[in-house]
Amino acid sequence: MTATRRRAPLDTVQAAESSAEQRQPYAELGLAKDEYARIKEILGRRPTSSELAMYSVMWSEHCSYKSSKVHLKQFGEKAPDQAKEILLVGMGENAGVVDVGGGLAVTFKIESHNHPSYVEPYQGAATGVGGIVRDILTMGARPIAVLDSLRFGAADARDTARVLPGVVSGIGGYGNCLGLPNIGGELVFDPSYLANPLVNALCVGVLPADGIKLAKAEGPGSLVVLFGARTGGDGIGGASVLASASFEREGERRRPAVQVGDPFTEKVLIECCLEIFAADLVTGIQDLGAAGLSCATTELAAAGTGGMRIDLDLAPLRDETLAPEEILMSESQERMMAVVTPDNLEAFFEVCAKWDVAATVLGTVTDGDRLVMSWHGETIVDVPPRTLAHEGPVYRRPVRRPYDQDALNGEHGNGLPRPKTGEQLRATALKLISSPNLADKSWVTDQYDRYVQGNTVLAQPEDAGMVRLPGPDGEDSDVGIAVSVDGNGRYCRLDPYAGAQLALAEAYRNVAVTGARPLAVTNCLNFGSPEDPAVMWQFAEAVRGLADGCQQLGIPVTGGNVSFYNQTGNTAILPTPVVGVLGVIDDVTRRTPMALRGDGARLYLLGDTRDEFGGSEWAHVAHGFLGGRPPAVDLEREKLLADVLIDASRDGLIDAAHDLSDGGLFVALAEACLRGGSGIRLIVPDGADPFVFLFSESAGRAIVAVPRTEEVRFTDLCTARRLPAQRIGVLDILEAAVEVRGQFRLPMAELRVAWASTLPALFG
Amino acid sequence: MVTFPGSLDDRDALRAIRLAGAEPVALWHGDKWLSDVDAVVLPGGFSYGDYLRCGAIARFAPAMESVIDGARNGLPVLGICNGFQVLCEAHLLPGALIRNAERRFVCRDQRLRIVNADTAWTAGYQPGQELVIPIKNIDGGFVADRRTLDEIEGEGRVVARYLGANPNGSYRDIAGICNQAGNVVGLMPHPEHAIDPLTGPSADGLGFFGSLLSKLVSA
Amino acid sequence: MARVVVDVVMKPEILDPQGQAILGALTRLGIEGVNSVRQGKHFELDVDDDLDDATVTKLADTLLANPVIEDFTIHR
Amino acid sequence: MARVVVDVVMKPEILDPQGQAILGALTRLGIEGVNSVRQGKHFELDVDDDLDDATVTKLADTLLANPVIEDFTIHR
Ligand SMILES: Nc1ncnc2c1ncn2[C@@H]1O[C@H](COP(=O)(O)OP(=O)(O)O)[C@@H](O)[C@H]1O
Ligand SMILES: [Mg+2]
Repeated sequence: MTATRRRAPLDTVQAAESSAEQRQPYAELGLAKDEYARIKEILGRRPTSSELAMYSVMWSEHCSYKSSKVHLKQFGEKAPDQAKEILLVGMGENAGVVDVGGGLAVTFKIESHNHPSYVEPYQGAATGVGGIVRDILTMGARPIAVLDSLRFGAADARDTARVLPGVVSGIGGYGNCLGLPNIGGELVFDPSYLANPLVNALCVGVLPADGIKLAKAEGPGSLVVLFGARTGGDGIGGASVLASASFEREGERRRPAVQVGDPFTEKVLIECCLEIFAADLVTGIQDLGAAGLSCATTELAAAGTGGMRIDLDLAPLRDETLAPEEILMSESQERMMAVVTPDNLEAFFEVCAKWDVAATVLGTVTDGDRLVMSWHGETIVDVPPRTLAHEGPVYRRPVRRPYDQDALNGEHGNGLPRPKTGEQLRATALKLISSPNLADKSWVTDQYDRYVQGNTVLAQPEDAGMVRLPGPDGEDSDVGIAVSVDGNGRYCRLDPYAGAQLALAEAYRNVAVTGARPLAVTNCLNFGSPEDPAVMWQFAEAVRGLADGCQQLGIPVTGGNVSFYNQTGNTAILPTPVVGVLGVIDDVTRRTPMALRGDGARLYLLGDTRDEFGGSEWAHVAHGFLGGRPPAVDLEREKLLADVLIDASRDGLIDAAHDLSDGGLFVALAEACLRGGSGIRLIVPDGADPFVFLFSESAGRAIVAVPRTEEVRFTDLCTARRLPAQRIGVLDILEAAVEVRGQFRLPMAELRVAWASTLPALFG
Repeated sequence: MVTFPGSLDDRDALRAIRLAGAEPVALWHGDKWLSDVDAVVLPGGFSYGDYLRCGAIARFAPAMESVIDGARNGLPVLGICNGFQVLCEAHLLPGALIRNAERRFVCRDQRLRIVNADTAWTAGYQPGQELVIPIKNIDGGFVADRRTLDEIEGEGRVVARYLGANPNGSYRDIAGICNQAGNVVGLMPHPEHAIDPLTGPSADGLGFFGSLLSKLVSA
Repeated sequence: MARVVVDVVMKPEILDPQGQAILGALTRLGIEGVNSVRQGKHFELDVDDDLDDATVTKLADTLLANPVIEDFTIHR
Repeated sequence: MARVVVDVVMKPEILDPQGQAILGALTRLGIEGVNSVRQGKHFELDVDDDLDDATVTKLADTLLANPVIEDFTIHR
């Protein structure tokens, strides 16, 4: 930005050759000394300031994955065999593409916009949605749903009152205006996120299996077209400063211009692109996200023929004073770059005109392997694009188990006072159900349109969101997809390997509970500074856990995103891998909702309940305690549970199902009862400790409501599959209360007030 | 069914019209049309982003000239959400729609009561009938000066009212109104999202599209 | 080139949720001495010098403001 | 009682989608001679005469404008 004030003379390749020794601000741009040296070596001269700008953003942590690459490899290496069958496009593209049969494919991906959302909550979150939607669009898909995974500081902290409402209205403001149903997400409060809120947005798109578009510039002579919004000073240095260096250190010093989103422009851009795809008018396409034009041109060229010529001065500007370096770094939103053969150009421009979308030919694909850019006739960039896009620096950062890890795992907290009497259990139940992490989230979710597009079968607060897919003819089909995102920072702090698998298991379970078969995974890895060996250990363990888990569950990782430097001073956030699982259901009318309704239906608890409170919501709420070990992971059991849930839903053996997670059985029950309006009479099984029975967070469990008429068939199914199934109660419409036989009774009305009042009281 | 840039619920409205048994015709904001359509739906969404005022810009679309002419000559016109806003901006309906009292977007399953069951779009309902239909808007507060409000109510031009908590601060709980002739109806809630229990809270919304059909057929 | 400013405010009889909200926030912040707040829109137009007032008024009256609920003032 | 007016506009380097949309509409409406439009907020406050400028500024800076992306001017 400074350059707009003190306008430096144009730095050309020619000048660079003649002034080898000129000092350059590589450090300010976040480049290390040896990285700068390597750039010189690659170019055989010092970079021009434009080239330096490009290398600095493309080699930033955010775009190059230099600290995470060596770990992320595992997702490919450990990919299960199923990957080959279902993945049309794997990791490495803008988003992975999954074959869902019937000539249809689905693409989905999650991405973070954490730091920008802290600086300017509304715009930060809004442009986060805009960015991931363009990633999905770029694959050739129509975006059909979004989910948002949010983490903030303590619910009653002052800054949370600034950040949360802004983030939520930003996500709603942008997503609603695009006409994308929001079908799920997460809302978590923990002090560790106070100055580092996590805003992860997931988008799902659908496309014809043979209509996949890729980000590559092939065929010399083809034209490179920039279309959509004009380029302004938005988020200059955003990628390099906001995302590649600790926000505190850099951000205060030179806070980059905030990016402002224009959802209307994006909406017409989407319709425009889909029309262009349908008419098959592009050979390659790339969205402009982090690192804007630098990223789009180098990635397109690197993935294609290799050569490209760009007249940068042709780029339409919003701010005429921008220097080429700034144009290359600008993160102005709602822009796309397409590669179009000359004979398609006219048709391409016609579609753009119909949608009032500005389009400009910036250059051409060339032979050879150099990306050359000129500014009013003078050459300012001449680089091998692969060195920016693919051959960035790779670090194997030191990892070290945190010093306090053993101590942390040692304090199992078995000594924490537990509720004993019915009265105490009742108080605990109310305290949990009204705690910010477990309370009713509709203050947030009512700000999101979940109906638009008319295909939403399930949405918040269901375990997973489900949307119906269009048939080949464009009419409504019976096929649907289900998606869930989950993470648990506390579990991961106690054991990042197990924690990542627990997040995976929960998302997987949430999808299966609806009757959909889990197929594929996306993930967003939110961690502290990779330069801290303890954080890097958490990262390495989490990735290993996730990769192993996906292999065992047979669902490949299709893509994702890494967000480092989520820390204040030396204190990192809880390690927070957020996992998104996508599943498919052949007949959406067979979906299983969570609401307990059917009077007289039998309530069954599936899975095993152990005394597991490490990292639990109870320890957090009742004692502000974090220690011990997270619940045990048993992925074989998760598979078995999923199979039973899916078959039972297909065969119509169950009316409702809800997975057990934070807060355990009682919270799951309360949610399902409040959703359906039916009360329940609950029996604590003989020999079971009521407290453990009600509040333990053992994984691999779900509750299901079985109609009287199907009870035998259902129990036979569970016995045959060797899945523990325990009858724990009967639905009772007239009861209008959750009654735990012999312990306590909670009228629905009282429960609802406790559950629904928390967020409105906090945020108005 | 007219699509503006930024229209969102247009496909959904087409689906509803089809389900009700009519033949949907997609119209483009840029075209005046002479083709003989029997009725027009202005869908929900954020036409032109609605940054200025909802519907303020869409109102000037060429297609609107045809809608305005048609409406004056008795063509049944239903404006849903953003469509309602456009109809007010075009002065086919009185009053205006402003930012919700809570100043937040609200998406909810809303209870409604049909007040006027004589319009082209509500004839299929009983007066006083209760419906559950999704509402989703950020500028859904219906306002007008007292004189206008009294007039609308006096002439029985309130088509539907909110029941229970008023979701957006609309004066006198007004959810929908019509013009004097009853052929132009503006509605804040989204009947096109209550046409099938699979994807909506109910099928209560079908009546809006069905009403018209029976009227047209009998006519 | 001339700068024209158009300010648009809600008619007094229409209550203004945004203004109300700000007033509420003020009280919560303990800021005294503000008795009413109304929020309107502020437009800054760069126009050719020869653009006549009639056109500007038409523009304000038909596009920038909705006369049904809003009043506007033009500063040129 | 005194009337204080606060006008809030986007910082010049920041995108103003509202203004863009209006400009687009003008072109479609065939209104010539308007070269740029920026849309901001306009606040009218009725305050006690003894309310000091510092308070008004604080109020504008914290409540009425978002200093990260907006500038404001106070007319008293
Ligand atoms: N945690 C992860 N797991 C799997 N793939 C990842 C992960 N993080 C990034 N990737 C993949 O690396 C590629 C580049 O990531 P990203 O920069 O987020 O894509 P984009 O540039 O389109 O935003 C993408 O294909 C993304 O899916
Ligand atoms: Mg991308």
